[in-house]
Amino acid sequence: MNPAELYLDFPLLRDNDDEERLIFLDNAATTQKPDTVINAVSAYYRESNANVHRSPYRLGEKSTDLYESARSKTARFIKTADDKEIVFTRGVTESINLLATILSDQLLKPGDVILLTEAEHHSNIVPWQIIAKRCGVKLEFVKLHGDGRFDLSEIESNWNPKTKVFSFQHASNVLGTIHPVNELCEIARCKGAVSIVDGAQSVPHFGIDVSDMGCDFYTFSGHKMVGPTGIGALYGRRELLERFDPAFGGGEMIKRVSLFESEYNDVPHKFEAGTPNIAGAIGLGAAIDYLEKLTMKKVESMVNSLAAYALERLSTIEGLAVHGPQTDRTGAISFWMDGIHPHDIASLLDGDNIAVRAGRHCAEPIMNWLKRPATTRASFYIYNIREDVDRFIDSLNRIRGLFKNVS
Amino acid sequence: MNPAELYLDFPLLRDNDDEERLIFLDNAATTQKPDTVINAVSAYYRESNANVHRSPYRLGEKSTDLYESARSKTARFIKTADDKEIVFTRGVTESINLLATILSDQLLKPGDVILLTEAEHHSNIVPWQIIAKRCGVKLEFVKLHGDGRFDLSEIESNWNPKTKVFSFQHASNVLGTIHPVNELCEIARCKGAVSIVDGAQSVPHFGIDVSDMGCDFYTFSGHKMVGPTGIGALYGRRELLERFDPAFGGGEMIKRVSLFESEYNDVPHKFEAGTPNIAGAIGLGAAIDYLEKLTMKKVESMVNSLAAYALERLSTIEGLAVHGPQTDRTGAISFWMDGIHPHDIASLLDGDNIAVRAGRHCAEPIMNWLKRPATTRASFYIYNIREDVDRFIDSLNRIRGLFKNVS
Amino acid sequence: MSHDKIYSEVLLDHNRHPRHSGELTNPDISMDGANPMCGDEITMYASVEDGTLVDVAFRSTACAICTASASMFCEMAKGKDFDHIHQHDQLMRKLMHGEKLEHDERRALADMNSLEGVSKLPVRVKCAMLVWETWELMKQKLKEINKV
Amino acid sequence: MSHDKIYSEVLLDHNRHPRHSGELTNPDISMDGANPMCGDEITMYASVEDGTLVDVAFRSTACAICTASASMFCEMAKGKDFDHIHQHDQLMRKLMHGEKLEHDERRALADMNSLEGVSKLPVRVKCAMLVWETWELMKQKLKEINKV
Ligand SMILES: Cc1ncc(COP(=O)(O)O)c(C=O)c1O
Ligand SMILES: Cc1ncc(COP(=O)(O)O)c(C=O)c1O
Repeated sequence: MNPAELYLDFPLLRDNDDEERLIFLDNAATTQKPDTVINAVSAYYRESNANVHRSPYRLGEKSTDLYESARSKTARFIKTADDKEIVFTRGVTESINLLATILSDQLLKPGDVILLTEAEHHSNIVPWQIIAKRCGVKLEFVKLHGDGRFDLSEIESNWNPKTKVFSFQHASNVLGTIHPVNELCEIARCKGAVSIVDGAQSVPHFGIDVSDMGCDFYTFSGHKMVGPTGIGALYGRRELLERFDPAFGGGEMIKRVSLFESEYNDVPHKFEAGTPNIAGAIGLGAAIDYLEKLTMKKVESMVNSLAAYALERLSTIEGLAVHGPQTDRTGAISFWMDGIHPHDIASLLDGDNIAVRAGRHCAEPIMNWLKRPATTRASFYIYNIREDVDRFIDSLNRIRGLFKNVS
Repeated sequence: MNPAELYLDFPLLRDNDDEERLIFLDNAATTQKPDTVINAVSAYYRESNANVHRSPYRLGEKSTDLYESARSKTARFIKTADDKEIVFTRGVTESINLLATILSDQLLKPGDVILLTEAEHHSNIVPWQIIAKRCGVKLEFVKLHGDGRFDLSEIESNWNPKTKVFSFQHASNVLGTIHPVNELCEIARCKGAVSIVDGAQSVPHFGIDVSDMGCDFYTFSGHKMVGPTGIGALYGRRELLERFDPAFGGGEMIKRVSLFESEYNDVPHKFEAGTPNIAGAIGLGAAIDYLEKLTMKKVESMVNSLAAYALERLSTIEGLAVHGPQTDRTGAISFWMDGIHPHDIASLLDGDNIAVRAGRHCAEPIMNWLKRPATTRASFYIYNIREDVDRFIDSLNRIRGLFKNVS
Repeated sequence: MSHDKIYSEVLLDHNRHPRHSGELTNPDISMDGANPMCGDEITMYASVEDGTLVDVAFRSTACAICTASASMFCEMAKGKDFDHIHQHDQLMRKLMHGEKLEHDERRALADMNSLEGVSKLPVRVKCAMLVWETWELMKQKLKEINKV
Repeated sequence: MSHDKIYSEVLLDHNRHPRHSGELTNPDISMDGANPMCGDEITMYASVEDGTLVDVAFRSTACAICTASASMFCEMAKGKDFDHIHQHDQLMRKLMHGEKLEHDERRALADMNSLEGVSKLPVRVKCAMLVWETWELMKQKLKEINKV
C-alpha cells in the first residue's frame, strides 16, 4: 500500500469527473469511505440481511454473527478485552444524550455539578443543559488557556465537591489540541466523578486504549473514521453498564415483558433498544479493518507530517493566524485571515475544488474564547497528500490577492 | 414489471448459491432490499458524501439536497404537505422513546395516565414503563377481543379522564390485524389526549394518509419496507413539533449555544441532534421510490391475495390453528400446531430453506392473551409468490408427519 | 440441507414421552430455568442425599429439543452422584461444540447421542443446554442452603 | 469553476468601504439580523417619516457578500419611500433566483447587479439576503409601533 496514493481507495476522491481532483479538507466533519467499507455494506444487504438476535434460521445467524463480530472488532480497536463493554449508537451525539438521560434518572440529584470544558462541541454541552433543567443540576466549565489547553492544577484546585460527572473531549474539532485524557480521567476518579470522554476527533487519528486511559465511558462516531453514517459506539466500563438501567426501551433489550414491568436483558443489549443499524455496524467493522491494516501508527504519522507541512506553509501567508497548538495535535487546523471572512474563503476555495469548513464548527464557546465570529478550518486525513496542501496554499494566496487588490 | 417476478429485483433472493431458492417469510421482522436501494446507498458514498446542513461547498450542498429530498419523499409518501413534519430517527423504537422522553419532561404530571393496548410491540410498552417510573404516571391497557380487535365503545366507556397520551399500533406484528386508526385517533382527539400511532406494520403494506387519519404522531421503520437498517421516520403535527422542546441536544439542532443556554433550531432539525444517518435516509427515499413505482395499491393487493391463499392452504393442515383475523389483515400470519413447538417448526422449515420466525415476536402481552408460550409466524411481502406458499405448506405437512410418526 | 435427521426418532420419542416428567412430592429443592429469548421454560425438582441425586423430575413448556434433553438428563442422572453427572455435563458440552468423541464417551452418553445434530443449529444449542444450566443453578442453591 | 468572478470588484469595494456604515445618532428604530448557521450578524438603524426611509445605516460582523449587500441596500434606500424599496426587493429576489432581468430592471439594480454571481452559490444566498430580511422585520416592527 503506497501511502501517497491512498485516495485511490476512495471512489469519491478517485472517480471524479471534474477537470481537477477534489481536495477534501473537511475531514473533521466527516470522512470519505473506501471501497471496502462501501462494499461491506452492499454485501451485507446482498448476502446476509436479516434481523439480528431473534431469528431462528441460518440467514439470521449469519447476520447476527456479522453484527456481533463488528462489536468484537470495535472492542479490540479501542483495546478492551470485553466485547460487552461496547454499545452501538448512532454516534457521539446519541451516546452523550443516552448517558445524560441515564445519569439524570439514576445518579444526579438537584445541586449536583456536571463539569464540562469551554472547548466542547455542542454535542457535549447541549445534552447537559437539557438535563440540567430536568433535574436541577449545575454546569461548570474548565477554562481554556494559551493555545487551547486546560490547566490541570486549576481543575484540581477549582474542583467543586458536588461534581458527579466530568465530560470532556479527547481532541478539539476546532483547534486540533490533544488533551491529556489519562490525567483528566485520573482527576475524575480521585474525586469520585464519572468520566466521559468524547473521542470524535481522536479515534480517527491515533490508537486508543480505554483500559490504560482509565475512563468510565468513551464514545466515537463511525462516519469520521472512514465508516458509514448512522453508526458509532459507546464504551462503558462493564461494572457501570451493569449498574445502570437503560433509558430507552423496546425490542432486543428485554428478557421478559409484562404489562407493567420488564426484566432487562444483559449488557450491552439492554442499551440497544429496537432494530439496530446492522449494516452500519458491519460497515464500521470494515472501516476498522481498513485502518488497522494501515495501522494506527501509520495513520498518526501520515496526518501528523501533513499537518506539520500545512502549518509551515500557512505561516508564510501574510495576515494569516493559525489558532491552536503547533505540535501534539490532530489534522484539524483553524485559522483567521485579516480582512477576509471565513465564509468567503470557503466559497472561493470551493471554486478551486477544495472543500473546507467555515463557521463556528458546532463549538460556539470556543469561538467566544478565540474572540472570532467564525474561523476557516482545513482538516487533513490519510488520503490527503502534500500536493493537496500546495494547492490549498496557492488558492489562499490568490484569495488574499483578490481581496488586497481592492484599495 | 411482472409482479410474479419481483424477487428478481432483490439480490439476496435472486443470487442464491443454494440448490433451492430461499423462501423468506420473516418480512414482519425485516425485509430484503432491492438493487435500487442498495445502489442508492453506495452511490451516495461514491458521489455525494459530505456532512449535511453545515458545509459551505458544493459537495455538501449535494449531500444536503439529497438528504432533504428524502425527507420530502417521506412526507409525500405518508401524505403530509409539510416536509417539516418529518423527523428522521433510527426507527419506531427510537421515535417512541423520543416522544416518551419529551412528554415525560414537558406534558405528563404524576397521576396522569398513558393508554396503550395489549397488542403492542415491546417498543410501545417498555418506553412508557420507563417514563412511568420517572414521572409517576400510570399505564392502562385496551383489552383484546375476538380474533384480536379492540372494542371501540369499551375504550370510550372505560376512558380515564386523566389519560394524556394514547399510543397504539396501526397493525399487529403477531396477528396481522389492521386496527381502525381513524376512529382511535378521533377518540383521543375528543378526549384531549395526544395520539401516537406505531406504523411499523402498516406503512410497508398499504397507503397511509396521516392528514386524513388525524393522528398527532405517526412512526415507522425503513428496514421493514425494503429500506436500509438504521433509519425511520417520526411524523408529528407541525403545531406539536413546534410546541415541544427537544429532548436530545447536539450539533444541527441549535441556532445559538452559550455555556448555559441554547436557542433551538427550527423544526424538524431541532429533533435531529448530531450527524444523522445520511446514507440511510437517502436509501429510505429509494425504498419509497421503489414502492411508489409499484404503487401501494398493488403492494396491498399482492400481499392480500398471497395471505388469503396461505390462509386457505393452512386451514387444510390438521391440528393447525391460525391466530388473528381471516380478512382485513396484513401478510403476517401466526399459527400453532398441536404437539409441535414453534421453534422446532422454524428449525425444520429452515432446513428446507424457508425462513420464518418463532417465539414471542417482541409482544409478550399478546402471547399471554393467546395463552401460547410462543407462535410460529410466516409473514409475506411483495417478492413472495404462490410457489413460496406451496413449498411452505408442503414442508409443514412433512413436519407434521415427522412428529406424528412417533407413537 | 433438510434438518429432519436432527429430529431423530430417539429425540422425538423423549419429547413425546418424557421420562420423569411431573413433580416430586417432597423435593429438597426445585428450580426454574428459562431461555427468555425463545420462551423455553422448565422447572426441575430434586431430592438429594450425600452428594447423590436420589430422585429427579421436571416439567416443561418447551420445544422438543429442550424437553427431550431434560428427559435424557433425568434418565441419566437419577440415583447418580454429582461427579457422575458432572462427567456427563462435560461430554454433553463437547457434543454441542461438535467435538470428536471417543467410543466409550459415546457409550456413556447413551440416548443423549441423539442430540448430536443440534450442534449444527447454533441458535438451538441453548435449548438442549437449558436443563444443564438449570442443574448448575440448582447445585449452587444446594450449596447455599448447605444441602451439599 | 473558479468563483473569483463572483467576488467582483464592485462587491469587494462595497465590502472594503461599506457605505452608510456605523450608527445613526437618534434612529427611530434599530434591528438585529443574524444567520445563526454561518455567523453573519448585522444591526440596522433607520429614521423614517411618512413612509420614507429618511436615513439608514448599519454595522456588520459578516462576510463580504453580506456586508456588500447591506452597503448597497443603504445606498439604494436612503431617502426613498417604502414602495421604491419594495420594488428593489422584488428585483433582488429575482436576481438571487437566477431569473432573467430586463434592461431597465438591470439599470434600477445599479451596483446590486454585482451580486448576481451569488445565485450560483445557493448556501450564500442567505448572506446577500440578510439585510433584506432584517429590513422586513424592521417594517413589521414599525407597523407595530405605529410609525408607518
Ligand atoms: C408493531 C411493531 N412496532 C415496533 C417495532 C419496532 O421496530 P424497530 O425495531 O424498527 O424500532 C416492530 C418491529 O419489530 C413492530 O412490528
Ligand atoms: C469533538 C466532537 N464531538 C462530537 C461531535 C458530534 O459527532 P456526531 O455528529 O457524529 O454525533 C463532533 C463532530 O461533529 C466532534 O467533532
